[in-house]
Amino acid sequence: MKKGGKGRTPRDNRGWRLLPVMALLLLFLAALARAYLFPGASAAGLAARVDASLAAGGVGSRVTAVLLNFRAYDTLLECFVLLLGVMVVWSLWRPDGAKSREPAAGAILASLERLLVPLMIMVGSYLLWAGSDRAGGAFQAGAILGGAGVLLLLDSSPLLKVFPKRGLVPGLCLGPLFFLSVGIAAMAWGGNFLEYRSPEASLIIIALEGAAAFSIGLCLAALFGGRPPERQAEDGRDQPSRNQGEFR
Amino acid sequence: MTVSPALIYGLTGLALFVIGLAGLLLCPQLLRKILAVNVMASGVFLFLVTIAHGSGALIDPVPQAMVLTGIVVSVSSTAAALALLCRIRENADRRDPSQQKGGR
Amino acid sequence: MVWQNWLLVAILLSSMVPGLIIFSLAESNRGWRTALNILGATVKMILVLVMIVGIYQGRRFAVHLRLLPDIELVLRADPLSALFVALSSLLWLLTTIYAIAYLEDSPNRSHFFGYFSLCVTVTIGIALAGNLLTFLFFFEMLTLTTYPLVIHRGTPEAMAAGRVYLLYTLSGGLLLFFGVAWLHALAGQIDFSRQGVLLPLLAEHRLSLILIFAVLIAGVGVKGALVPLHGWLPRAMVAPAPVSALLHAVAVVKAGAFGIMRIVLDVYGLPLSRELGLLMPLLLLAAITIIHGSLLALGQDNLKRRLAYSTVSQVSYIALGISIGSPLAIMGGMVHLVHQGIMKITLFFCAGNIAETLEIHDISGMNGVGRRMPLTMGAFTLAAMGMIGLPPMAGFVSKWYLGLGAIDQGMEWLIAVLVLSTLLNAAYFLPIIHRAWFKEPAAPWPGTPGPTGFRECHWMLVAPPILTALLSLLVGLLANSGLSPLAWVRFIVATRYGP
Amino acid sequence: MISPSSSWLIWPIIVPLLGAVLCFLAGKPPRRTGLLFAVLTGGASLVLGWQVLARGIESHALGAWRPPLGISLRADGAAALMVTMTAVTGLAVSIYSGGYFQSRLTGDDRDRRRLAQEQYFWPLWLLLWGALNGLFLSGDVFNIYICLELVALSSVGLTALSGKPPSLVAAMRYLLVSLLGSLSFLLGVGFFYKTCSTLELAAIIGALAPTPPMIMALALVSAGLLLKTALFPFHFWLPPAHANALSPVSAILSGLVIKGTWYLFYRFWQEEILLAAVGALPAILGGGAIIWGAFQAFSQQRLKMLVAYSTVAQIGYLFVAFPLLADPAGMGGPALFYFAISHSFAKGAMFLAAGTFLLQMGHDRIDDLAGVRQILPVSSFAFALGGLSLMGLPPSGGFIAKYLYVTTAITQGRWWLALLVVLGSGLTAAYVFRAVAAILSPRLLEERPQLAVAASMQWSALALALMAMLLGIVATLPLALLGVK
Repeated sequence: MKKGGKGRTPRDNRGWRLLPVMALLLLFLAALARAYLFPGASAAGLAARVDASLAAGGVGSRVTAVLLNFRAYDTLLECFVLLLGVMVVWSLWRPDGAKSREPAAGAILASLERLLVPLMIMVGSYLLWAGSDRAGGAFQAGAILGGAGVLLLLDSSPLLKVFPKRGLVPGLCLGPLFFLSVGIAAMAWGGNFLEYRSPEASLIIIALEGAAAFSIGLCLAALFGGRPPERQAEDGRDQPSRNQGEFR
Repeated sequence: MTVSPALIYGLTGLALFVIGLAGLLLCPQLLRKILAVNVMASGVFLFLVTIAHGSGALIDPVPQAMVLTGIVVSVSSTAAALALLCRIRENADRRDPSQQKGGR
Repeated sequence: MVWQNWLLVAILLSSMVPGLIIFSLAESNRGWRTALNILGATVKMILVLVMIVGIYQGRRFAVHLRLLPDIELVLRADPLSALFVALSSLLWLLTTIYAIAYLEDSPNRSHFFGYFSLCVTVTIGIALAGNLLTFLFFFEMLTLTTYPLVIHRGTPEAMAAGRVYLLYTLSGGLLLFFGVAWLHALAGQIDFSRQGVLLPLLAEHRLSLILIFAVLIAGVGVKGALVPLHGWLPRAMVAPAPVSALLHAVAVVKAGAFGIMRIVLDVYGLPLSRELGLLMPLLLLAAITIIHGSLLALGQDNLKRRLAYSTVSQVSYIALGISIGSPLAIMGGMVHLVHQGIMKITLFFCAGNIAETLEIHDISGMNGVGRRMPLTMGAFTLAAMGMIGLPPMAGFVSKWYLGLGAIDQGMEWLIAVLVLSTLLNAAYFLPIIHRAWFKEPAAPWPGTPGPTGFRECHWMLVAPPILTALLSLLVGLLANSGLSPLAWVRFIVATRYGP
Repeated sequence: MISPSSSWLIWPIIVPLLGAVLCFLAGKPPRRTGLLFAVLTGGASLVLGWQVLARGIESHALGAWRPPLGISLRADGAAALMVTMTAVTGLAVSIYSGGYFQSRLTGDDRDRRRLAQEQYFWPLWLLLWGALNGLFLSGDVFNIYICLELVALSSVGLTALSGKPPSLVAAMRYLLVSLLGSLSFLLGVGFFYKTCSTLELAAIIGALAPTPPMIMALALVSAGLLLKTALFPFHFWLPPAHANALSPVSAILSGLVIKGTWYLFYRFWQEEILLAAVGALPAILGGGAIIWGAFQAFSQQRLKMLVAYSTVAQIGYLFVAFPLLADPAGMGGPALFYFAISHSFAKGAMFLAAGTFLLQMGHDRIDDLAGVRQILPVSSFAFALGGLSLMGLPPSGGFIAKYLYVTTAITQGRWWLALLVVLGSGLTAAYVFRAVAAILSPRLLEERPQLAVAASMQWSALALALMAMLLGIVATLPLALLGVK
């Protein structure tokens, strides 16, 4: 497997060489299909068990119960994956590298933004609230909020200035930190990590969802933005400095 | 075995996985490779959703939760890949003009 | 008693700790380095004496360290190990004194003496190894600690010699490793103190046992410079004289010969070796090595290379004695471990002195050296006589017992080998002596002789060879007294095979 | 239910995660916070190792939901051993990094970028550490998938940190390969779930059977893991990624990250049914890796490339012994794990030392390193000792591992394996000595440059190398831990 993009062969005489690879891939697909269609292979799944434990889980929605109670540890790590994504993207940012993104053309986007962003925030909040007993939840809400953020970033909207720059990183960390502290608090109360049951469970889950949705939305927007906040502030006077204190 | 929607979805998922794999192996451009990985991921997610619907009347929430989690992972790593791609491009751009000057 | 077991560890530490401290000393810190070296060597001598007395009184020392459920490292002092330990410690002391003077003002001394001490530590470990794994453990470490010494000069030739040295010794190490592991898989851990463990395997694993023996002997034979495997030894001569002394007399070659002894006598045991028909091939190999080494030595003009080939030949006397297999011959072989060491180290000290003071490296340039450096050449002459085997020198005693043993076993043809070898020895040593004493020097010597006329070079360079030369005379003269190496070897053989 | 005072199982995972967030929150390069949390993580891991040794298997049902509904963490001897190994290597790397980033500050214009590198190094490294511990301790395949992604993404971030074009390209390859591996793993998990209705690792392994879905699931999972472990011929991405990264990162990637996926592979493949059927497959690939990696390593001109290719070869050893797991005397597992730990320490030490040379000399061309011993004696010694363990020479953990390999192979009559291992260590000796001969060369340097590196960089590498040596002498302790089943 060669990666890197250089040294490609002209398209027309690649065809013959592709053939064996294609044949192998088709064979692979056939094997996958055979495994999938193998009779009697389908088992019952965990639906029944989830239903049986739903009462203790604190929420009506089964997916939410799985995500934020039965397998909350997965979701905790999930939040870290997003945060990690932001770290990686930011660590790759070089102020001297990118031609700064030109603001996309004004009027239409601006009005769209005025129209959509409040709506998106509302829809996001609704999804968060709805998640406790039907489709919806932190991820969906976070995705919508993230979308709103992306819209704002698209034309460097003045609305962004409402959000304090110094608050960005703490905002990103809010979800994972809150999740961790809930887990540790549960241990402090004598339970296992992340152990919470009805009746407190529903309250905790809503709080968790709120924090997670907020951070997820922010993370998604930050992924799109692609640059750490410190650098944004310094963009105008991009002089290298010796002083370590000035760095931040 | 009757042809059910679940069957079609499942096979489609697997086919997407293989198509993505083909793209990853055969496309020389990095951006296409990244997209190919996303196609693969979609295939896996479709497959998982099919499993959730596959058995009995009850819809199994566990694979659904897995898909949600998987999507977020996929977003995160795609973002990282794109950021990397941008950096690699920048480097290539920075080198190219000087080469052209030298050549002419 | 606890102190007895700690004694062995203390013997190891007495050179290891100074070695490690020396590494951290600054290059210019000569006083501390010298003090540490001498202190370590002296302490080691004392501890070894205590140990020898203890062994003679019938005490047995052992330390065990369990590595894995069925593998342990064992240090154990039996009379045979005491022989090697005593030799190495004594010669280390002398070599250290010699090296301090020899390396004066040359770079990298901390490095040199550090590895030197580690090297001796490892050699003592080989001597004290109580089972095959422990032997392998230290045997491999010997390669690693001697390598920096071989490349000490850092010249392209030294680096090339280092590469050859590694190629040979590491390959040998791998062979030995493979043999040891194979034997372990077959028979479990092989302890030197329990004889005859392999006998029950004879019926079922005859072929395996023979193959393992071949692999093991080939493995140790590289360091022991058995003939097809000896190529590294002459090349390693680029190293400074103390290192050559160390390689030939104290550590490496000796470790190989010692390994052959351990494998034949303690791992397989004479009865099994004889039963499997392993002794005869080894005997032939040793005989060939003796003759071949001598022939090669004849052709060398470079003094150190001639001495190196002489080592190839002489060390095989040890293997010869073992593979003849009668108590008398074994005595001859074992005692030659000590005798050859004392004599050969003298020769290397002298060669070093001549090269250092007069910058003479070739025999053809040695005309009249005896007049300029009478003490050095005197010692050289004495040791060379011993090597040839003139009575009453040390070499004679070894050859005498080898001959007696051969007759004992009805192998009279070996006498012919011994005689031929003696003639060859004479043929390559006597011309050197003749040149040095009786020929006129071609040109005036560089540098003026010292004020007293006898001041050939630094006393620390002259004293060690004189001492060892006298020693090689004394151990021959007094071979029958109770304190000679021969007496100790008689003690070893008596404890093993009855009086 | 386990009371919090008694269960340390969760802490090796949470502590580094918490540390990562706090480091990310810190404005300026969080060296102190990073070091503090590294020490805390290491401490927690060592306590866990001690607990498992003293009390047997630890397990912890997260949220008190038991499998198959919930996820449970589980530390048996093998897992605890890996966590402990990660702690030792991780501590040494962390201490090294403290000195490394300090020493790289030169007071000129490049410092801004270097400070930025350190700013992201600490959170990424702590996240990676937490994810690795999570990987070792997790008892749930989907959770393992997330841990795998965390490990991969943070490794990629760390690889790209140096910002040089080759390392960016290497990071890109690494990321794509990792994603391919993860997706393959996830599809396999899907098949497992479809067949077994559970995500619990132990239950899945217990249910392995030769039916098409199970075979396909196992094949997908194994292929994903092999790809991520860079077993020959999937190794192409590894050398440039490991060699071009910042030096502490190289040590982390080579010493720890590949062990994570290897460990998972072991968990799936230790079953006897599987070994009997296709156990030779990993062994053959491993054999190829040993030979190919050694030849490639020998022909490298740069020290870090040499060490990186040596990793390719050493991964071969991690797989070549899989047939030995069927050993009736049960020495196959100890041999494998012993090799894994010694390699982690030795390779870590070698990369750390190589990084010190690189920083001090400004290059790592092997032939021009002659004489470096005079400036950096401790690092040179550490490199040589690490090489010793790699070659399997005494006294080192590598020697014990090699001895176990060969004796077990001969006992089972697998002669080719025994010979391959011996041959392989000969090849290893060839390339290690190529480097060691240059480093230990007595040639004098023309000019003695000012010492530019912190003492902690030298001594942490030596400490790690000495740990590899120590393994050769106190072998019983790790094996006792491994024996907890």
